[in-house]
Amino acid sequence: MNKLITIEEARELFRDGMTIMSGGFMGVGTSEKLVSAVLASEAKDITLISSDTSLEETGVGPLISNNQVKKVIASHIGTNPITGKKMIAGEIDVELVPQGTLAERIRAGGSGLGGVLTPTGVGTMVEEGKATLEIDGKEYLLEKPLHADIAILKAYKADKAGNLVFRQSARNFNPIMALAADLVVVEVEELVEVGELDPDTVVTPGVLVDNILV
Amino acid sequence: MNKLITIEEARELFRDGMTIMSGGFMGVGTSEKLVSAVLASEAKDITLISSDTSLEETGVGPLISNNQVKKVIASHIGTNPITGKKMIAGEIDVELVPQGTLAERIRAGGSGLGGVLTPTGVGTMVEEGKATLEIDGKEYLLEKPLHADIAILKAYKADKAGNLVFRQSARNFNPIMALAADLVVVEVEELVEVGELDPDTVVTPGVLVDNILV
Amino acid sequence: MSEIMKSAKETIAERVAKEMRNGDLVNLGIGLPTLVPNYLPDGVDVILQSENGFVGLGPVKDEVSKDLVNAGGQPTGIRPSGAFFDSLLSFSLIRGGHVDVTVLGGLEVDQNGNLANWIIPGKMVPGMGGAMDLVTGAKKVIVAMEHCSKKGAPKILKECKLPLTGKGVVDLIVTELAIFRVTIDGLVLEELQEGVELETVMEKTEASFTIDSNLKTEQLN
Amino acid sequence: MSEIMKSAKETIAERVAKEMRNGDLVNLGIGLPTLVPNYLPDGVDVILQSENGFVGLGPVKDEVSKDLVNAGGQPTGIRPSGAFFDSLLSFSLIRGGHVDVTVLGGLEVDQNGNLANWIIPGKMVPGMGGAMDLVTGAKKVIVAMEHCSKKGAPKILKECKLPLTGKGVVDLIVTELAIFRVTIDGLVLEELQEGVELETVMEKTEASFTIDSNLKTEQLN
Repeated sequence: MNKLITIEEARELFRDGMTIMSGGFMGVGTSEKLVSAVLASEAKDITLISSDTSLEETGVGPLISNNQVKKVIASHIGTNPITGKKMIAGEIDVELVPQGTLAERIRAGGSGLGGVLTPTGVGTMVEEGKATLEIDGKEYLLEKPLHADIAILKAYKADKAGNLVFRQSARNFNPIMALAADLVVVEVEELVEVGELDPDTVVTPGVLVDNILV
Repeated sequence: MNKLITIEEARELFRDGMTIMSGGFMGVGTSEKLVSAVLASEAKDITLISSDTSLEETGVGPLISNNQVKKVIASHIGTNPITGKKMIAGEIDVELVPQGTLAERIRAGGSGLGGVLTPTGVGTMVEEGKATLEIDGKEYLLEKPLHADIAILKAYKADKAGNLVFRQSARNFNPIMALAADLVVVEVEELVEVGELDPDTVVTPGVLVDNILV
Repeated sequence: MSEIMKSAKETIAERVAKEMRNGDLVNLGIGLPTLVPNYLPDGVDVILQSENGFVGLGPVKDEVSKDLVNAGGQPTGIRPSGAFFDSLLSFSLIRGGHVDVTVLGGLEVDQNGNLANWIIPGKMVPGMGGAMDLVTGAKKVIVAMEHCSKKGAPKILKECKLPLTGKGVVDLIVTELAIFRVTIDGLVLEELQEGVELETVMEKTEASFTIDSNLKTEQLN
Repeated sequence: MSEIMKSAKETIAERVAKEMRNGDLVNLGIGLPTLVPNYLPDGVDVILQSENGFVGLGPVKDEVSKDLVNAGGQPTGIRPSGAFFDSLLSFSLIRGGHVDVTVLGGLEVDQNGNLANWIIPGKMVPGMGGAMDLVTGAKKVIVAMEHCSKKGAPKILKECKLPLTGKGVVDLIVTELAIFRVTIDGLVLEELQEGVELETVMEKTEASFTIDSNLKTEQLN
């Protein structure tokens, strides 16, 4: 099966109202090409799930400036002042999630788990509106799974079967999000033939990857 | 810090009543040397957490035959008839756990989570005695975390800092158990100098590994 | 292969193979289910998962590796497109709905889609291994088994008597006699295996079932 | 470095460095905490975690890599003994108690060990990033901050007024004036920084505290 797509085909994947997960931490490990495809698609009312909203001009930042996002689920928005301004103006709904909880919620969504029982956030604003459980004398928040229509990811290398390897700190949320979306699209820096990646060093198995953009 | 230990030093690590996790699936990825160290230690009343009890003569099998184990937490015991016989004779307590749930419980124990919310086992014997939660209309079992005093693991290569890589299907439970024990001891087939492993291909970071046995 | 020579197991495996779509991620239980790949239709290739930690299960190449076994603990191989991972990711794939089809044997199946295949109380207890996760998480659960026990007792029941592996999890039952689909309204007889008469199926099935309107009329006579 | 020239931040970082033990896995917050490694005592080496996905944080070597940044998004390096992983394992290390020490700045700390350092309502909201996980999961939580705000208001309070980052999570507070340990009975003044008088600390601290019996008597005069 041919998983390769062109940037033009990538543009056709996005629709109004979609939930999109984007890999990356401060833009490192975010697919610039797939962000540009979302921009070109002009899809509106996106729910964006991402570690942060990067800077204005990097990572997923441009999606915020381009008024395509109605809700952000992230652990940090402070480095992109546009996100904060739009939040205060009531133009974007922001759900702040502790970074470790964000990773766990995405994993739960992609792993068939009903939620995450985490001590993080107990006794803080994060607890508001959530169920808490006492287990063996300690209190935990029940955090709900996250799932997306599309995950836009960035990897270093892929083979044509979609097996992925990542480079340095650009790995971050990418492998987790590969589990948690109906459609997983990955921009890679280098595409190799099947058999060129050592199955022991593959981080994300190709069975999780639907489309590859070089 | 020197993490290398001898087989004689390894023997001194085990005590009566300890909870020991062992990596491996049907003996593949189980440390024969560390199993022999447990045998030599003559530690009794061990709680053993492992995927299975392998065959009589392979993997953790010999620990069962040697009357050192009072409780087994595993997903499968059928390939080692001694485990079944001892269970029926009341000499060993066996807690059978679905394999995916076992992996999640160990991960929860090593990741500070209060438990696992899994749909696996709902409506079966596995549900007995456990809390169930309905989350967004679906039922989940609350499965408790597992933690051990010692994890005995097997890796393919380590560097002297304890960074580990695994080979083929011998990886299985080893990386998960590295998170979930007070002391993590690893037998490796090959020890290399720091700098010889690519930090991108390390599976288990050395910060999780206390001792290395070559 | 001559139709006359085909065993019940081969008949079942061949029919199950028709359920596979090209590119499916498939997990096969031990025994009969492992025969399925032998019967894949032309143009259909599937990716096999081994729940002990890889996708791309294939035949042993060149030499046996001590570190490469299947979920039954037997030496196996991996295709060039395969990947290894830990037990955690393996069961994230299973429980998370990433496995398209699982094919498992059954001791008993009932008309509510319940499956029992992991324990016979009073006899030895093997353990559920990965079976409970598989029937809970795979998108499609196919039970591939002989229609009756060795003693001739029906295995498709009104209600399972043995402890369950999963509750309401089965999608399709394939035996050497017939194919049943599990729906919210109960079992539907979807197909008779070649040469099998409806009467035989009714006789050897304890469960209630309805007959699919598309069941070929020539099959019903 | 001349004592006279030492800034408050340097004094704090130097004292925090004494809390580190050889081989500790340490996570440092942005700002002041990043100065700590400059002051590690001889024979003490720590492993730094960057919560965006690696251990072995070190100086940039040879050339900058676009894919290698620290938790502040700045180019950084990795030691040969380091390892990269995903955000999931990164926070398993943090929440699972594998991080020995975390050092974070604070807006407010109170006598119950509560910490507030992530949000000032009505002003911009940066988000908690990894801070809530760090204070919940690290074995030892050190708050490294100047004793008072820029306006001179005490930051060590009876009760935090700002939204909390963590409840009852702080183990040690290190300022340029003093070191407080948080116990189940409240704050204990454990040490005065060199040249600082008890009176000054009492004046600039809103929280109630007791004085450790080991506090050097010469320090108390």
